[in-house]
Amino acid sequence: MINEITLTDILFVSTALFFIGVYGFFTRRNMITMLMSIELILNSVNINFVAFNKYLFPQHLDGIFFTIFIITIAAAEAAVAIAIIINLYRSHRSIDVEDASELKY
Amino acid sequence: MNLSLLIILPFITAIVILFCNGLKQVRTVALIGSAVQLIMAIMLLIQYWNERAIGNISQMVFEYSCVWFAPLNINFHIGVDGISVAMILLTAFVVIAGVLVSWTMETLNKEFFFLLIFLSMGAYGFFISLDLFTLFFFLEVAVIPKFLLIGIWGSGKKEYSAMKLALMLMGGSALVFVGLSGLYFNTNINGTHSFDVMQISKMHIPLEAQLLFFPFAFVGFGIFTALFPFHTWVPDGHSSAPTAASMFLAGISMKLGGYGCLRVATYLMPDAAHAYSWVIILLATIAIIYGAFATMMQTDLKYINAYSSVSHCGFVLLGIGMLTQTSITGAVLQMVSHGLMTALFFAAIGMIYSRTHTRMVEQLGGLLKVIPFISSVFVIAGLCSLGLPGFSGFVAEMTVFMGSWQNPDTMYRTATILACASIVVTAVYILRAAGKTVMGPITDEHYFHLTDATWNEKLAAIILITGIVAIGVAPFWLNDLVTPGTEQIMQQLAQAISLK
Amino acid sequence: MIVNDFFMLMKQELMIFVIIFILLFIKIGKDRSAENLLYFINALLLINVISGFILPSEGMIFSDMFKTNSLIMLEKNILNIGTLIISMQSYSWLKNHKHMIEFYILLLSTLMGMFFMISSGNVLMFYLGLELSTIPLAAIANFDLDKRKSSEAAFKFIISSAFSSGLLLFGISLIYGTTGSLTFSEIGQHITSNPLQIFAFVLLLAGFSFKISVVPFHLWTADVYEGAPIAVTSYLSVISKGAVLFVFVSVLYTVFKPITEIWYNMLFLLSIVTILIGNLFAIRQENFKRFLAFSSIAQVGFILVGITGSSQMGSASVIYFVLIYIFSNLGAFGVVSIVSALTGKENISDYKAFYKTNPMLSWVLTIALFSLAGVPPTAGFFGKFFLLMAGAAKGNYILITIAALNMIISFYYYLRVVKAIFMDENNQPIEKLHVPILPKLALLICVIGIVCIGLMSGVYEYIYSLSTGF
Amino acid sequence: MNNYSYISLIPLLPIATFLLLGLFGRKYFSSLSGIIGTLSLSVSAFLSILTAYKYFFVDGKVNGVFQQIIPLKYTWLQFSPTISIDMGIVVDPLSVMMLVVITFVSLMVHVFSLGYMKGEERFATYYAFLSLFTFSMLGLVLSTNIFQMYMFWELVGVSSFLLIGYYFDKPSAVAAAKKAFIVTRFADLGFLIGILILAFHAETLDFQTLIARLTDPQSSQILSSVTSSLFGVSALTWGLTLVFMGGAGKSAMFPLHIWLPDAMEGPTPVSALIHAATMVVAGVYLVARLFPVYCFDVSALQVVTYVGAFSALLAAVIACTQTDIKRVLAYSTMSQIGYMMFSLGVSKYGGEEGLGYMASLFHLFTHAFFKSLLFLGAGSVIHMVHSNEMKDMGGLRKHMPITHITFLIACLAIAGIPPFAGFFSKEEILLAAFHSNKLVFFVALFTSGLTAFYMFRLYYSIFWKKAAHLHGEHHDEGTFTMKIPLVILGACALLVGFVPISQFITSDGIGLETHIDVIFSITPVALAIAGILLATSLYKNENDRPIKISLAFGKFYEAAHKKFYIDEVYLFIIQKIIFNLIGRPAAWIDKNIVDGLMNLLAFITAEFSEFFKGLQSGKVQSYALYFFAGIFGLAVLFIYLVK
Amino acid sequence: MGASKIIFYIISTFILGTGILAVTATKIFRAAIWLLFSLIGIAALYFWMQLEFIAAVQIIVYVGGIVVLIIFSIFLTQKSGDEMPKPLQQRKLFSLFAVFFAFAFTYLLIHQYGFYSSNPQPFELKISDIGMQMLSTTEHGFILPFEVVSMLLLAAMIGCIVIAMKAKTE
Repeated sequence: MINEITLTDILFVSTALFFIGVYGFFTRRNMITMLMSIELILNSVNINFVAFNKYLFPQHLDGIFFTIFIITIAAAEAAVAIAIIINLYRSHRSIDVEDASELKY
Repeated sequence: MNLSLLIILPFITAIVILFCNGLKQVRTVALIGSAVQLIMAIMLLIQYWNERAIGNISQMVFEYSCVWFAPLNINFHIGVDGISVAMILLTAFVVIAGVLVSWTMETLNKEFFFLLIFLSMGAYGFFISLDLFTLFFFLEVAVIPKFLLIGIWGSGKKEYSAMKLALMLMGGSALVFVGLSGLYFNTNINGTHSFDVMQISKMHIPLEAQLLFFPFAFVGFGIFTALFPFHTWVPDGHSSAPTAASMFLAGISMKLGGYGCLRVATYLMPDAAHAYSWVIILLATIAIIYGAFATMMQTDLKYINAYSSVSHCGFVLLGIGMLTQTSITGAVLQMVSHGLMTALFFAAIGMIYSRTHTRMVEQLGGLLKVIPFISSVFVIAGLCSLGLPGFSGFVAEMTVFMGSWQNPDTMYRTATILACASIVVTAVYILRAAGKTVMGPITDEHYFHLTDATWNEKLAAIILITGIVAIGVAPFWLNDLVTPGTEQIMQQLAQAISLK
Repeated sequence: MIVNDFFMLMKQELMIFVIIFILLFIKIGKDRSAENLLYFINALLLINVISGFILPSEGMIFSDMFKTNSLIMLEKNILNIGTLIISMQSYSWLKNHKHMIEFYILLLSTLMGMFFMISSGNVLMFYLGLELSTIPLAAIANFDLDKRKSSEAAFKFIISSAFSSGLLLFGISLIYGTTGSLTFSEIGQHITSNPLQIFAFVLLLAGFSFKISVVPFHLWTADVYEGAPIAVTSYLSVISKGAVLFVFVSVLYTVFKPITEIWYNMLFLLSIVTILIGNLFAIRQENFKRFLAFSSIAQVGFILVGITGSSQMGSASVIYFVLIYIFSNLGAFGVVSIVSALTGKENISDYKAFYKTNPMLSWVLTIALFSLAGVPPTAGFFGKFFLLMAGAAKGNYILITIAALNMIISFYYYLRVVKAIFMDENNQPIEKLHVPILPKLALLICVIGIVCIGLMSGVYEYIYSLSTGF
Repeated sequence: MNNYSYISLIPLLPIATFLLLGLFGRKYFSSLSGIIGTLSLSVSAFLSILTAYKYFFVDGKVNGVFQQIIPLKYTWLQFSPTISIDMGIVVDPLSVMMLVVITFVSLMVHVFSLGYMKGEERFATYYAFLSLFTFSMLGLVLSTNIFQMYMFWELVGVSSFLLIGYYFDKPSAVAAAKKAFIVTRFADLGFLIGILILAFHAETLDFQTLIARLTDPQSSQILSSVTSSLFGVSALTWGLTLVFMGGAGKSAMFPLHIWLPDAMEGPTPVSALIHAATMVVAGVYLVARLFPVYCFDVSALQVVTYVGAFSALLAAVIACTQTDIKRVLAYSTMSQIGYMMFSLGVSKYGGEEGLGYMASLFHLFTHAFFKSLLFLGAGSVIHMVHSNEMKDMGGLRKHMPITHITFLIACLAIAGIPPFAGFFSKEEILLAAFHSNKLVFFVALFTSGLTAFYMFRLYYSIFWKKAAHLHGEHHDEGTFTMKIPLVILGACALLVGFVPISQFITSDGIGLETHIDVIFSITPVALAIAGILLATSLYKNENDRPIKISLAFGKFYEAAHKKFYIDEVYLFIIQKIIFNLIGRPAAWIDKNIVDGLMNLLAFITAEFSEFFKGLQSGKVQSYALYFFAGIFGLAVLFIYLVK
Repeated sequence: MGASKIIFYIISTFILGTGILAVTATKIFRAAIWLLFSLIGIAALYFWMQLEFIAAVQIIVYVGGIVVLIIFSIFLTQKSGDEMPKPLQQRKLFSLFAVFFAFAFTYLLIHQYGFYSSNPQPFELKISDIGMQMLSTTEHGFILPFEVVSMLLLAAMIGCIVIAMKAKTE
């Protein structure tokens, strides 16, 4: 039954999600929402890995494991990013990314 | 003779200078070091003669080669022929004179002498290199000290000049690099490439490669020797530099370029030399004429000499571009001659400047009356510059003319005539400068209290004049020294023709 | 798998691991004087460096997750040396820092990440190594805790690298999808010039390029370099860049060998753009760290030229250059960090007439800058020469010419600093600085490295003999 | 052949003196230096006369022909296997005569200067320069090689520069010295190119070989030099004309004569040496040296003729209007050298036809004596009056009797009154001209009349005209050393006309029988006497006739007085054309265009840098956008566009 | 059209829809909630693919960890109901364009590639396998990555603490 849905269809979803995340990353001015966009991106990659593993290379669990590690790292990354954002908020009193542009040119 | 001594000795001198204290120690060490250099250079000449006298007919003598970077087949390969010996002698003369005129250098003297000696090391290394890598290495070694010498101890818009000089010379060496790498990858010795001048000269670089890389190498080196229109570093650089640096710059550094044009571009890429000869001639002639006329309009003594260097170095390029043996010999003679002469000229200007605190022609006058020695040196340098017989300039220029005329093509003839015509213009500006500066009424009453040259200045001038006169009165020794080298180059060029 | 193997092959990683744990215990224990602690830590790092050189071994463990050989060990040693130098140079800054031990823990964990990355025979390990070398680094970029710039830099760093690693992962997933493997060796067998794989490669390339600051993936570099503490900046600019470069070369030369044609052209383009943009921006910088950031971008452009050579000479030259680059850049950063820690001045204009008050520091800085500019007899000359020669071996002289001519621009801005130091007038030059022993030692090492590495051809030949070639 | 190598001592002594005095004179023997210089030169002079005796009377002739002997020659600079500069000494009638003239006149000048230059601060330097000049001139005449000659030619130029500019604190002296040097240098440019052309075709620089090759109609060298041509003129003609240009420069031929009058700024004895007897005749010597080749090429020789004749006339006209006594003498020199030139020009090679050649050198010989005498006399006068202007003089005959008498002798000699020296030589010249070129002959005749006129104008203005009004302290005629040379030279001016030059110096080395053709002589002598009478009537006593006459000539007089505005033309060419149209633009181009291009490059780089700075906006999202664009740009480029 | 397919479409629509809302919502709190939904949708997709373990991990780590963290940080930094600053119009349009183009390009490539399952081997995921492989050192064993990740987590934790500890000093 699952064969009715081809891998390309799932990849459509993941790719779309990926670019939605990218779009969010480009347009969101709030740092935290940028972080959220990153999560979307990472999730789309996860879908890719899982789908590839399941549909194409079922012999090993490489894709699955990759997904697991990505999830872990996403957590770590988010944690550090949020710590930094909070720290930034203390000094800037703003988490608008446009305000964090003191360093330029 | 172990040629690496020529690199090691200046190096040791430079290091010792760093550990000296106070002007007295520093300059003593520098003087001893440069005197040893001079002695070595003269010994080299004598031993070279001996070597030839006992029948050593190999192209290079005192060769020494050891592997430096094996993976790229880079060797530390050194050796000399007559041309290199002549250039080494020139360097030694200018170095000791440069040290002597800087005798009372006050600010940062340790650094100053260190850089001077370091620069001389670069020049020696360049002239003895038979491997393109070491050649390039030493070529660049000689750039940075100039930047610092001009920028720190210079005068006028020194920073601008120093920067301009360093950038243009670096541009030159960048082009040289491209040329060298092109040469390298077009050589093939048992499947590997080679930087070795002697090896490359024995093989035939493909014509297309020559045509492609010759301009790079030639223009690159040409920038060092004030090839039009890349000469603009010369006036600014020379005029801003402190005396000794000007002497080095014009006396030695510009010769690196001429030597490179000859040894690398022309010698290793003879076909291309034939093909591009007309371009070289064209640019050289423009440089000669245009440099001379531009000189005529200058009012600053150093600018006068700097522009005249453009014109005079044009003779070097003209000689190379004419591709006859006599003209190439003339080019080498001109390099040596111009090196000594311009160093002397700058030394004299420096001495005048240090006393009168001006270099503007119209502010000076009648110096012959108050500082006769310096003024005489100035006049002698000027006379040498305008090619007076008895001085080296005459010998060199005439050899170039004579050689150039051997090239019967109409354009080459025209170029030769134009080049000859520049000697009149040279006379005009030299006499104008000399006439106003050392002759005429004294323009400033301060000048009455000027003191004439001190012993070190006198010694410096005498050393240089000795060199100039030794060539001017008895050019045959230098000619005989250089000719075998130029014969080799001619053979290479002749082969190129015959292969066509 | 034999336990012995484990200790032998992973000794460098284990060493760092041990040091991290020693530090953790110290942290938990009672307070000690910062200075003694710093001496102690630097001693540990010295041991780390030395231990890296003894008993080199070769092999793979954890199937293909971890491989090592003399070359990789050498690369790690190079990074170890760089880390030690940075640590010594940061003495003045760390001495007064509350979180000195944490700093070291994070720093060393990133180093470990790099080691894993270099040793990785597998995309997963590579990715994890990359992240391990990035995330803690973002944290320590914020270690100037009360400086806004520091936070901003850290934020820019983490958010950009998250974005870049997102794209990188997407690329990896596509590679996984098209080749069915995470192992480099297997991937290499399945790579063709299929459009999707090229796209995946581009994504991967972008990931690498981001880390080594190739234009147009470089934009974070300058801002982060400027804002982060100097120790972190220098670490970013030499160690992290060097590590990624090592991997980059080996990945390109082995895994993506089948599509050499394509990446050659890409690198050709990128290197030109990188050199140009790096140079153009470096010209106009006032802040020293920012200046060095752009100069390092330009340097990467030159490295890319070397990489395009795709030969044994290419890889050897890149490693050799990184080694030289570490000494040169750390020489410059060392002086900047001393000045910054003691006076807080970071602008190039502050260095006017620096020579009058601090001749030794000036010379070190000058020599380092000359080496960066590629002036003989400093090692930088040899490094650049070999890089460009490696690039020229392919016969693409347009690239070489552009690169060579760009050296003039780079010359200009290095000389601009030298000019400020030696030639410019200044009413209030930086006062005479008293440099503590450790930074002094670090600078000495740098100078010795700069002077000797080039002239002693043995170094290059050794690296060349280890390089695997193409 | 006898050993002549001692001749090398003749030039070497002066150069040794130069080095000695130049390096140490000022410090160690300032007052002695005159003696040293004079002594060393007297040795040279003695040797020269000895040589002349030996050569002409003992062993010069072989089979009735004077041989060219080359006692010394060594290669100085080997340009190529065939072409080299050799340093050597040539002994032939021409060079031996020149040796005698130069050393003798130089000696006289040395002696004269002992008094004249006494008390000068740079006394030693003066003698050093004199020695240098003598050396150069001797080297020039002894040259075996055309390039050797060129070298000494240049040295002569520079030593003349130094001597003219001896009063270097006088701007006019400096300017004159510069002018002399530059003009002659310009001429030397022609010489040089001429040498290059000749050397290229003849494949040698050696006079002997060169002449041999270029006069042999069968040789390949002559073939190449005649066949290759530029603008329809053969290479040989070009070469010879250009070489003549060099000679014309040194010998102050029109239009390269402008330096000579100005050169009178130098000390007067110097003028006697350089501008009367030696340097200015170098051009004549040069043409004489290459005479066989010139004979081979008629067109070049014609140039010599007409330039010479025109210069002779022009200078004579100008001389009539000048008021500076030295300038009058200078123009007179120019005029006389014009004589020598056209005399060479009208000559042919060998035999009776070669009369002009002989006459020219004869005139050179006699002229050296009376012209240096005139200059020394003028020097003596100037020494007394401290002025060069005629208006400051007059009535001096009583105050300086010796000067007066010797000056008169010289004037008579130059005017061509028998039996004074000038008569004989001028006679031969006119004869030669008469036989070959009537136009030139009439010009010469007229000029000879003019010569007599202006010389006596000079004579009367100095010694008669009005009563002397001398102010200043010393009124004597000068020291003993100043008088001696006057007397000796006066005697010479009287006697040297009887020297049978025609026996010794001819174009082919075979003696020539000459005799005075009385009928022919009447016309020129009459003309000369007419000139003298006219001068007497105008200038012996003060009157207003000269002014009236000059007004009658109107514009022409004005023009002649202003030297026909030739100086102004030159000035225009140099200032307006060379400086303003070439020099200034060259400097401007260099500063603004060539240098500007380099600066523009830097500027563009900086502008680009500014332009791109927006890239680094500080906004992390735009960074990401660039990142993103980079990836897709690369991907699209390499997937679709490349390949 | 099978039920599975319909379910897939529903899940997909849900994921993408909530994803779009998460990146466009004007209120930050709502955005976080939409993100939460989207992540849950992804978990549902894993369920649909019969990868329950991954779905569980997804829910535990993402929903239970990261989103909560994000929401905490939102509380820390601003009031929940605040309107967020509007994105710059120009950038929005440009990003939209860029992203759309990139998406089209990427998907075109993927579509052209085809991805055919060459080896229709049934795929089953046993949790024990995951556990075994995670700690295995042999081929396809992931003990080393596991250790590395633990190191990373440790470092990240220390980093967070240091940066966050600053609050005390203020």
